[in-house]
Amino acid sequence: MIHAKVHVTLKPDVMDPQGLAVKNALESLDYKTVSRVSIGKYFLVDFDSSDREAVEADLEKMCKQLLSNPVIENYRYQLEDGTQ
Amino acid sequence: MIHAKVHVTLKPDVMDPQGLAVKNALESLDYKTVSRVSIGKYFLVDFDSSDREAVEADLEKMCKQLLSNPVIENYRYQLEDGTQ
Amino acid sequence: MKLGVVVFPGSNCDTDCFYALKEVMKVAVDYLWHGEQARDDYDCIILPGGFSYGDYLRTGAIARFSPIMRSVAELARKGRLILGICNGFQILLEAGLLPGAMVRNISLQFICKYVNIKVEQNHTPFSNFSKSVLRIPIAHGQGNYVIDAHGPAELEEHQQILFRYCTPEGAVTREANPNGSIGNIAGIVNRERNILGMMPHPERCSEAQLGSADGKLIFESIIRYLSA
Amino acid sequence: MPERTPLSDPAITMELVSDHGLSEEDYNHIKEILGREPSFTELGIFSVMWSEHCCYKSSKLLLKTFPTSGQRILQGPGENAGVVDIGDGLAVVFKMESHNHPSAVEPYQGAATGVGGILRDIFTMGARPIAMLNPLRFGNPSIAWNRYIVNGVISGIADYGNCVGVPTVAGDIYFSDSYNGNPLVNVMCVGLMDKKDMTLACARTSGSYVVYYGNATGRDGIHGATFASEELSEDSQERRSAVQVGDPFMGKRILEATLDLIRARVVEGIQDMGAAGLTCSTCEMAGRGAKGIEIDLDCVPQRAENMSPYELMLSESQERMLAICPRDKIDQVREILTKWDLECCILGTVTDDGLMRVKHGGRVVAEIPAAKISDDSPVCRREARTPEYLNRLTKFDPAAVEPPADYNPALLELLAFPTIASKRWVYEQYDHMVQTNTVVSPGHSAAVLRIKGTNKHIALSCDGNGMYCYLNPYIGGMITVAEAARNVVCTGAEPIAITNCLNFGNPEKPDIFHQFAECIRGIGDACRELNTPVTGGNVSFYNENQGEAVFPTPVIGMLGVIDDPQWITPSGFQDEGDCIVLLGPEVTHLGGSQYLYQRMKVVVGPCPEMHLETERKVQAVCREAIRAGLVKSAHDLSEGGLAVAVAEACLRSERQLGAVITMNAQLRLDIALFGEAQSRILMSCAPSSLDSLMQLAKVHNVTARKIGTVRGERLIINRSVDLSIASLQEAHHTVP
Ligand SMILES: Nc1ncnc2c1ncn2[C@@H]1O[C@H](COP(=O)(O)OP(=O)(O)O)[C@@H](O)[C@H]1O
Ligand SMILES: [Mg+2]
Repeated sequence: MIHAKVHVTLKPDVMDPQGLAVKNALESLDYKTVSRVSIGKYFLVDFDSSDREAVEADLEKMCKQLLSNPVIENYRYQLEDGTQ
Repeated sequence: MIHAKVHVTLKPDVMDPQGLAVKNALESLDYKTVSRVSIGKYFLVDFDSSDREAVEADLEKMCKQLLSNPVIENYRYQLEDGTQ
Repeated sequence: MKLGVVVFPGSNCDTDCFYALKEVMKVAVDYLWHGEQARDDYDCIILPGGFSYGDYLRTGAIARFSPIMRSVAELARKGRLILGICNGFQILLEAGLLPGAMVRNISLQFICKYVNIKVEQNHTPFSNFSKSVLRIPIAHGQGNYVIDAHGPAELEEHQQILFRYCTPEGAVTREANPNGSIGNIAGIVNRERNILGMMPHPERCSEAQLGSADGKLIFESIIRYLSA
Repeated sequence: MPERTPLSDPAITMELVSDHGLSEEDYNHIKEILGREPSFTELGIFSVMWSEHCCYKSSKLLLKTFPTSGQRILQGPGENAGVVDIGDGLAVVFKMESHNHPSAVEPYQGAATGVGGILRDIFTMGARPIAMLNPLRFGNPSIAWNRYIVNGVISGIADYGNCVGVPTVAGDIYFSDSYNGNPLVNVMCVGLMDKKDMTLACARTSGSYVVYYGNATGRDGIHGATFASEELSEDSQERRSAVQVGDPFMGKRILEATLDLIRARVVEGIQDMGAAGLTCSTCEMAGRGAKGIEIDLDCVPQRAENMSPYELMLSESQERMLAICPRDKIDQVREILTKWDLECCILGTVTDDGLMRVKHGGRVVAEIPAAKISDDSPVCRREARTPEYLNRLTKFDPAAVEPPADYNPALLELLAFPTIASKRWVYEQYDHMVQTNTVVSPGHSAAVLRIKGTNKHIALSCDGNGMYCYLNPYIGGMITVAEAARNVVCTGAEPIAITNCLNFGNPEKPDIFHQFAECIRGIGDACRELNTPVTGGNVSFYNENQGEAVFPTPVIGMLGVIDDPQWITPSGFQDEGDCIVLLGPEVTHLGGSQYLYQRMKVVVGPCPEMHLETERKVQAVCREAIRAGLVKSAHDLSEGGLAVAVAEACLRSERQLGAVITMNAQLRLDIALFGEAQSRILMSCAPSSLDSLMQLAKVHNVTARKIGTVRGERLIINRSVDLSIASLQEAHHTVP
């Protein structure tokens, strides 16, 4: 079993209405020091495999293909061996 | 400037239709070894402050209040000093 | 002339498009199941609105892998017409058949209402009519069109912007922009002008009883083009 | 909470029994039915099936008093939804449900799963859902928590309904401190079907398969029905098992798959797993067909590990269906389900022995005579007592309130009052156009939908003023029906049937039960007089927060039919120079009005009166006038009285026409403008039609007065109100 953690975030110059809204909401709740909020996605993907290399190759592909939209998003991931 | 990274994930017993849909999509794209996908949120929050303790207290509060829905979600966060 | 309306799991304007084409426009139309390939004899394929795969993950992100999308790309390459409405537009973007992407409406809310759109080009198969402002409904949560920094200029240069949100008089203003879309963009075509993606719903305003019949102009234009 | 392994079922003690909401008497009854002690799983089954939410123990005797039959009624209360014949071989299926407590705890998911649930009730009958309505009651919007609930509920409804592609075409929203902490989230769904497709939730043939499809079963929502049957308290949050999450994409697929199954005639009965999940669906289907059902829980798709039989039977995971399928049709069933990416799980079979037998791990964990669970469910005769507050409140003389010094700001403030202000900010978040049938959109008296392929249209409205019911539950109950019917009549329709959702406090309190009993009497009387039978509904008790009950709030969903599209009538003024006519009796006081509530911040005064015969006649005049082509617009008078109705008729005119109104000087102007007397309709007509309209009213012995003219760009009333339409507009579109 291999666990992967994938972070998908918006590219810096893409409009992030959700992040903006959360920042405004925090401001109106009186959190004065918050200067920026951006919101991304966080995937936990479990693989039934112990072949780290194969998993990594798959992961790279699925990030490009499905988990992120390369037009507006970046991704990064970490792998962890699990036993669970 | 302090950067915070917040991860918000669904509690274990709560259904995750999004994760399920992505898992099914990956399966039909022939990623055979994927056994589970769950999807959470990932917030990057910048604070204009150098008072780590105050920031942490704020962050704890805003996670409960706004960034997560304590009825169905868990959260965790890390702080990093930044200069940017 | 033969038209096809694709049905993805979660499509919900498929029957509306079908009805508008069959009962209002009186043309031959078939449903095309997402899991199959479309035969080669379709002149126009419509990707309808709705929530394919629940719009889970990102709008259109999962549907674009449906087997039928291979035929759609193939037919597009052969110059057949492809019309993506709302979720159909989002699928075309995810599939890379049109440039750019969609993010959430600036209000973060789903918006269903009548808007006005300005017709920027008349020389496409979809917009060959003289009316310059259409009254037409939108119904989406993610119609906020984004594209990379030089995208807008390129779209302009190749005259790819077909519809922009505007006032009833045709002024393209910030107030007339319902969702934050860059340049008030409501619909774009590819450079070859045979693929149109648009957020507003022409099938919802093809009969006066529904509040406007302006959507019919778009379908008539398509039919005229195909019968030429 | 139960143990998680079947091997360690807790011993059954009286404490455990009472934790399950069952009395000693109930328990003895269970032993009698079984002829032995129940197992833990059986105790769980009885506890949900005999909860107030599922067995209506406090309400069923009174609900029997409703008129439920009529020429058009194909199915009255008792099935998943009511069915009404609208001619042309078509039937309308409709029903209303509450999701109050789940929405109080988690507003977004609570409301979303409410929508999912009512949709399933409709399509399991064989009908395609074509419209949704949502009556909502929220606490005071100036409190942040209430606003959080408002936003969560509205986006929950929007996200689910929009995704499945069923238009949300109407609703109503009231704000009041009475709903602080316990919002009312009622959802109504309307479906359309070929009469031949009507499918009942019934197991008829022994040997048929019991088929499960949809989402897997998890530990969510266990004891949801019980939860709905007690007051909310501080630890409600903790007591709940995992909150249910709506999955509209699955909802949409099981909708399409179910309709495909029904049209292919490959199932003999279907029921969704709503409250009390697998338990309710199995024993009700067996019970209705006088059959038994045997299922093996090992075949249930499971999302969580090591679920006990108790948990599997009681889970309320969403988007799950149970179908009864003849053996020779199973391959077709599987094929249809596969098309929609659904797994076909055979849980067991229908049997002849009348028993619901549940197996798990090779053991029988429950064996109960199925019909007995429903037929022998407890009945409570609750005590009713006239609440003391009634004397206090109705003694108040609203005439003692000073008239406003300046009517312009008074009217603007009233138009901006959250309950009265335009709900455009809400219904624009709902897709109200999908399916391209919506001919009259939200924002008018009632929604109107076309029925494709016919000339027919249906009109839909939901109404329920809890404040009136609080002041006088009997009259309030009548008004609720009367107003819903009036709204539908104003669009040109004939009201034909209702569904309802009755939201009340704790029925064990005699005050509350009085409110309940009186409301029911009022609703029943009004339905008889207006000839709109009750086809079904829902009762939601225990709507209390910190011991305070919400206003008694029955909500009526009204269905009307329009046979000729020419009758469809807008609520806004149409043409300059048209005459404005007020139909119906004179207003006599300000009691129960939103105007008083806004000014005094308390609910006071006598309730508006209701004379059903007058109501019926007024509606008859309106209907006949419309059919005779005399009416250009019609709008019922309700909250805010005449002044608000006239302002709305101006705002709803496409060209924002103004009006000049002259009120008779004999009556105090504030009472005339803001009083909420019932049975009144504001109409406009061409000057050439005025005489005929007056004549028609006279024939029916209904008061009608010309009160003004459609004119200009301002609303002018006597010398007291003079406002631009733009200023009305701005006030009316205030978002709380
Ligand atoms: N929650 C809601 N969802 C959809 N439409 C709503 C909602 N609340 C109000 N509306 C619409 O706003 C309009 C005005 O509502 P209401 O004041 O209750 O009307 P009326 O007094 O004529 O019954 C109606 O068309 C109603 O359907
Ligand atoms: Mg009303």
